Amino acid sequence: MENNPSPARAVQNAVEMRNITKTFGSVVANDKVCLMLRQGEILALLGENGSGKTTLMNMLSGIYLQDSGEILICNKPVTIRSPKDAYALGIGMIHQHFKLVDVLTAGENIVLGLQGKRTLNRREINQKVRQIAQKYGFEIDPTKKVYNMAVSEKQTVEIIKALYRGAETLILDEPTAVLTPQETTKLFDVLRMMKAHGKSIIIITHKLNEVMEISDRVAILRKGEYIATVETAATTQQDLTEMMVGRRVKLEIDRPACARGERKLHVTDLTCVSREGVTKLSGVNFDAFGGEILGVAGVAGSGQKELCEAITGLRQLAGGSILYRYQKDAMTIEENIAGMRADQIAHRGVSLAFVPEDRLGMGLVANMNIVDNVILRSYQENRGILINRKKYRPICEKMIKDLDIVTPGLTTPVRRLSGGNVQKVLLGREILSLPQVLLCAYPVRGLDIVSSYRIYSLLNAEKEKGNAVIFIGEDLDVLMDLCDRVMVLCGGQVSGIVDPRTCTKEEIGLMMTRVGDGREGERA
Amino acid sequence: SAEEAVTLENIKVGFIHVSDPSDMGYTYNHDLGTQHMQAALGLTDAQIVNKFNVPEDNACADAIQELLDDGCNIIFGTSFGFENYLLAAAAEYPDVEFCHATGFQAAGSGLANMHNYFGKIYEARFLSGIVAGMKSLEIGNNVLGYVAAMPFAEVISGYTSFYLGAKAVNPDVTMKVGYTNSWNDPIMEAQVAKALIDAGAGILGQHCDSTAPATTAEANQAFHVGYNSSMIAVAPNASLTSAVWDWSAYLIFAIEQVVAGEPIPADWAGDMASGMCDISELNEAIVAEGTAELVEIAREGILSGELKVFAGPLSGTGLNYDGSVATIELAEDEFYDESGTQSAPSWNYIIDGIEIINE
Amino acid sequence: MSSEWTIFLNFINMAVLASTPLLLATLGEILTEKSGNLNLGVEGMMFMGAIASLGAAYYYEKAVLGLGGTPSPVMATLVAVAAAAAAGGLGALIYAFLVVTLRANQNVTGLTLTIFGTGFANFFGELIGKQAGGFVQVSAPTKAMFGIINFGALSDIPVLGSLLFRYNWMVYFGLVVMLAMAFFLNRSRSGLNLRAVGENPATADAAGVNVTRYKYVATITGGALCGLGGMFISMSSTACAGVWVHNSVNGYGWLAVALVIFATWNPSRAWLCGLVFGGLLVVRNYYPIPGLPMQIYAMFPYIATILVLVFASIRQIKEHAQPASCGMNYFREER
Amino acid sequence: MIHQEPFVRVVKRTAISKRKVMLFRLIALAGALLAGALLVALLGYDPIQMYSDMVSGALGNSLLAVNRKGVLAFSTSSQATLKIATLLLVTALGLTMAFKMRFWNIGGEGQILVGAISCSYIAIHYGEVWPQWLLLLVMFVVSCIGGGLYGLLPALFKARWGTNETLFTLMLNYIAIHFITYLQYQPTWQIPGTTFPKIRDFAASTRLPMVLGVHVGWIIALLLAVLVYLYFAKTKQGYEVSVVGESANTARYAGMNVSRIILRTMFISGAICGFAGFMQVSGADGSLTTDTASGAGFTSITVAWLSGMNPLLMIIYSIFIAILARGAGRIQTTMGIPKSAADMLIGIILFFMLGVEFFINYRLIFRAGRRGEEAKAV
Ligand SMILES: Nc1ncnc2c1ncn2[C@@H]1O[C@H](COP(=O)(O)OP(=O)(O)OP(=O)(O)O)[C@@H](O)[C@H]1O
Ligand SMILES: Nc1ncnc2c1ncn2[C@@H]1O[C@H](COP(=O)(O)OP(=O)(O)OP(=O)(O)O)[C@@H](O)[C@H]1O
Ligand SMILES: [Mg+2]
Ligand SMILES: [Mg+2]
Repeated sequence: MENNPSPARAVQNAVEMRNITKTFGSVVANDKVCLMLRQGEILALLGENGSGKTTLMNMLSGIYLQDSGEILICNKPVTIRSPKDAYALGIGMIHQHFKLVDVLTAGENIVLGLQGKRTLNRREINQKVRQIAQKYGFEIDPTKKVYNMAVSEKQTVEIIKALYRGAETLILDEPTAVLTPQETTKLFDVLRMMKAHGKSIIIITHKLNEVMEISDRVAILRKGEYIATVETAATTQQDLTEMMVGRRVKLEIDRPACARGERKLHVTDLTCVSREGVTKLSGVNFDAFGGEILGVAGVAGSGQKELCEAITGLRQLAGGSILYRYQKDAMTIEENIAGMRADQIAHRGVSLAFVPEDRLGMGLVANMNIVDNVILRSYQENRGILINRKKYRPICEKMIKDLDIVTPGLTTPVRRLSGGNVQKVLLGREILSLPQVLLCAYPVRGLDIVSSYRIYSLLNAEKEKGNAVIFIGEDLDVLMDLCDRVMVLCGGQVSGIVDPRTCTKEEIGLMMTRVGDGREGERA
Repeated sequence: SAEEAVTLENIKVGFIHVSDPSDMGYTYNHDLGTQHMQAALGLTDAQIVNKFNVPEDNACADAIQELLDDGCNIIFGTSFGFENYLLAAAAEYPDVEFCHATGFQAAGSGLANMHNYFGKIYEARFLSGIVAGMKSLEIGNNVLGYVAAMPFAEVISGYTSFYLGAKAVNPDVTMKVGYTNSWNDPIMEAQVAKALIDAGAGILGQHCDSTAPATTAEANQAFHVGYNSSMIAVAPNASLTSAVWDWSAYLIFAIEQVVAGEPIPADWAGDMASGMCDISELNEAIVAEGTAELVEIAREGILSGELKVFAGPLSGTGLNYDGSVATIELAEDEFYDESGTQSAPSWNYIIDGIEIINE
Repeated sequence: MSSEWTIFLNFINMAVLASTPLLLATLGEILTEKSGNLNLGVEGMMFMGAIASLGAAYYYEKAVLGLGGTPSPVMATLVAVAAAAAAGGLGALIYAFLVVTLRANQNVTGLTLTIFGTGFANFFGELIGKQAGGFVQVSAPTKAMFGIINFGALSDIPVLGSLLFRYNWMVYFGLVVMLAMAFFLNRSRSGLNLRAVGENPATADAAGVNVTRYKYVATITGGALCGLGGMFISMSSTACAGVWVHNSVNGYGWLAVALVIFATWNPSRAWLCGLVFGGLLVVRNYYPIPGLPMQIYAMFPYIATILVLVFASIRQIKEHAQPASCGMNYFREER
Repeated sequence: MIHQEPFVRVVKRTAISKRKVMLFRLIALAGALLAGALLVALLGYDPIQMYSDMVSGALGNSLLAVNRKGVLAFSTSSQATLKIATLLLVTALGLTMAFKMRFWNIGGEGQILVGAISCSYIAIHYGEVWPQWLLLLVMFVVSCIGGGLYGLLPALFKARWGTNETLFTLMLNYIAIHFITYLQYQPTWQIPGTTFPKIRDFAASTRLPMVLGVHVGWIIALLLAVLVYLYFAKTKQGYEVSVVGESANTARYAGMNVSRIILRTMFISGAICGFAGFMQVSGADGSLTTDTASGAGFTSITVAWLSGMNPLLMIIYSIFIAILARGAGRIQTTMGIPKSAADMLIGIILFFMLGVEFFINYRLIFRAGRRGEEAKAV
């Protein structure tokens, strides 16, 4: 019953999805989406955050079931009710968040859920795993436990898992987000090799250069709707962007001119070591000034998270100092906050605001309403043992109005809000605390273009008030257009701090992959 | 309401038990007494209200209250821990009779409607000890074992009289005692019984509720003397006899007193003469030869008063109520009259020849 | 043989017997937790197994006698085993339905199962007893089926004979279950799948494992084992010996839950640790420690369990920890 | 390889009205009572008589009446019910403190007992010596401290090493029970004049005063329910507990000292349970036994959970469970139904209540229903 298409046959569609609709409550994640994957091609799936890419692929891999629409595999209509069905149809998916069992070995993870002899012959399995690895040029130790593995190793296990099951169609959801450029190059080599072996591949990525590099065709989704599929060779990054967003995007972001104010933050030799003993940040030096936006660029996992946590007292330091200058009672105080816990920093009255990357898991309490979330950072200010929600009601109402937050009411739990509105609540609250330094990690991730611009203008407003803004971003274009200076991180070190007005994207890209020597690139 | 005379037709009798008859031990036996009493007096089922599995805490007060609400004229509480709750109720409801087994506070309480009852079970135990002693001579094993619930007077008095009975016929006999720490924990009872057999005991006695010591003896080719009721049915090849109660003796007596409008004594200790305690039929197939005759002689002696159970010369050590060490020394012609002052057991001394294995 | 030796062998003998009901229930709970279900209803399921086995054997004998036949002790035993497994399994089925299908809170459901099972057993124990005219018990030949097996010459071999051949059949059964489960979890495909379900159901699901089915089967099988553990208590000659005793399980189920931790979710260690627990339960009858009150003694299994729990959490040994998803329900579309 | 689409799909509800929730729960309750009725009917008893006897047994003919001493008091039946309900309510309130923090404290039983042991120590050693007001005050304080420290112990390990609290607190229950058994053998704790292993009754001066025939604890319990409600609705600490419960990460981010909050909350949780122990020995029982907690630590978990951690709803649920427990004593007397029927019935009711939550949170869509217009909810 296997649908093993022979390469000899005429070009046929490995996968065809027709008019797929999927809703989550009131969210229409996919609205009559059509998608076609040809035999032996690499198709890139492109779309803004939340446009429904993952959802669509999850229906192909049996995680979700569509509300309506049809899926055809090799031109035959099928119903995929579970991942098991998907595997039987030759579809394997490598999820954005890996699906591996930590306490099992690579080999065990690979054969998980497979039919076969009742007893496990581990030697035989490991042998076969090594064979597959050899065929496609992977490196893998089948007896290694997953919890001992680095991300790229885990990804390898995921891919072999799919191949082991005889997957003819492979889906990779943002596989490069967690990889270094070298690892990405290696992955792409493997993908090309697989294509050469006749496999069909769908790859989701936000990085347009990767799309241009690896794919044969590109399918575009926008807000859950299918827009088009184009030949990669016949398109440009600009065209793709336009299809993704839906209109000609004014790709220029305001950068109001401001006089540089006083030095708010003076970070020297900041070093962080993870629990496992891995150095996550080493010798980081930089200053943040009032009246400017300092951008932080870098490949994911270059130490951005650790930097934020170190500055805000959420992570123990292995060394270095963080001098923080602030006004208190009409006095200017400069204090070393390194080594203080978040609660101690808060008790100091340090007005440092932080918009974390993980909005609902860290910045906000998902199950609480807007009022309860807004008081999160300032409930201590009220004297006595009672909490004063009443006082915050009008403040919240004003915030909702000022920032155009769409919500059924003040009592709605924030988890019910859409991603953009969640972010506005979070940023709005942080701005309410009148910070002198505002630290934002990926503040526009998951936001549509309109919301993103709203956020940019809020950040600009802070800058114009004379506060220092630190903006950690992933999109280089945004960083270059919005920021006054850009600090580039690579492997936990600062490879340079540059003026985006005078340097090129390529230069920054290069710095992201290569450690410079500290301040060398400083051209501000 | 106008006081209506209490008659056998309208009397309502309440019982509070700490477990239920499924223990096959104390409560089962007490409930048998209830059934005999019911048959003897011709009461209807509706005239008898049983409260089973009542813990010895405030739930007891609630149970008493329920019985009172139900219109009981006389209430029997069968476990030691009920006494204070019964006393409190007796003070509040002077026209209801409260009878408490194993307790000791009625006489001193000054309440006319509060009564203690128990029996000279040590006499029966003594007889059962003779049966065990004879068997020990026959099998040539001078070590007895005893599965005991908890270290306090009622239990200590029980195993001492059992031992003295055995010693009367086999002067070389010794006894090992293992405690279970609970009235009714069959698993623990079986474990202790097995440990006693492992420690060399050939015959087991018991003062705990379940039949586990009997079945353990049976399973390990040992012999057994039971308590509360005959256990020959559960261990036909092991159980020799049991020291048993017939609580109906007191139940009938107390209820007839109420109906007749006569007072019930504050403290009542039943004996073999009144039929309250005795040993059950002997397991003829396995008891040693001549046992029945010796038991008969001893019974005569006890009934005539010539034979005393706790007779000197006897010396033992025990704990005073305050935890300090107490000793007793009985000379050749002295004896300890356990039921002399109160029905509740009071012998609280460990004598020579008895060894505790797990204290 | 010296008497010290004899005492020691007798002690080991009793420790093995005392550990067996715990072992069966512990293995059941390990299997259950391996599927990600923390079923705190062990006590309840043991109670249900205890009364069901006794009740079924009793009614079987009664029925055969009523028809004028002689009840076969072997049949009575089989009936008891089937009833114990079925009753424990039924309790687990209720749990699994609520937790897996209806996504109810695992802790609360497990506790409820304990309340229910305890009530169920004591209710029917008292009721059947009343109908039987006092108490329920099975016939002597059936009781003998749950007694110590006489292996003849084998049992008489010095040392080895009393070490290996002086138990009832459930001891050997427990050993077989332990070996089978160790093999199942470590060497079989389904065992691997089950472990994955308990560790990370989303992953198992994505790998094509039927998470719901695994959870149901493991939980119900586990419940059946707990039921058999309960049967040991009501039927074995070293416990209630075929007589119903009110509240007979009396905390053994919770001891088994503790033992699961103590054994770090490993069947063969469960057997060893079960022996330690069993030893702790009976040791004071063989080796009294002067001056140590027996009530303090009784706390040891619980204190030991806490120490293991704390030690494991400090060391953070992944392989010795509770299955990662244990206590949480899985719903594919939830994220 | 064409599959049928699954027969039924489960979809999360977006919103459901309070009225509908109530309705669902009432249906579940009715279903449970029906199942219980069916069971007893199968066994040959009259279910209607059983339920009516239970209610009358638990509440009496009139709730309040002038008793034979000429004072207004709760009827004798309802006194017992109220005592059970008080214990359940206070314990549930204590446990709620922990549960709000997602700390699975199933050690209520142990915390009640340690609270009870602590104040029993005072009652037994100073019962005849100190004046009543001092006794009660000291007993109250030590019971809270005792229970609180017993709750603090697992919290310490949880905060420091993430030690599993469910199993830790569970084990502590048994240690506390065995400690009471130990005390039963201590001569100073025993009844004077006996060596019987039972702890003596307390002096009258150590007993809580009565209000309407029941110890004053029932009024304190009601006040406590309001206090706990206010604690979570109005105070900073209550807010902190909720935040830590929702996400420790967020709490840390917000500058809360998470360890301190875990410790503080578990101390309060244990202290309230310890206070329940004080009420039980000083108010209800007048002595300490291994049955002092009598499973309340476990039953209260279900009370807290059924009420959705709402302290005011807990009042209703604890009375409801108390009626069942108490009513079972009555049917034993009147109908000869074993008292354990109560546990079985409580179990059945809880099973239904647990099950109905699913239908409150999700709806089912059947295959046939999806054919025509949009999803049909069930
Ligand atoms: N399990 C779910 N429950 C509720 N809503 C969901 C669920 N999964 C996805 N959504 C919603 O569906 C929409 C599409 O989400 P999806 O994850 O498919 O987007 P995406 O295109 O993969 O985005 P990204 O680029 O961030 O990965 C989102 O708005 C999200 O809110
Ligand atoms: N289970 C859910 N229920 C309701 N809304 C959800 C759920 N999961 C996600 N969302 C909403 O969907 C938005 C987008 O989710 P999604 O996971 O696709 O994007 P993301 O997390 O921003 O991107 P990335 O996956 O790249 O980090 C979230 O911000 C959230 O508001
Ligand atoms: Mg996403
Ligand atoms: Mg995605």
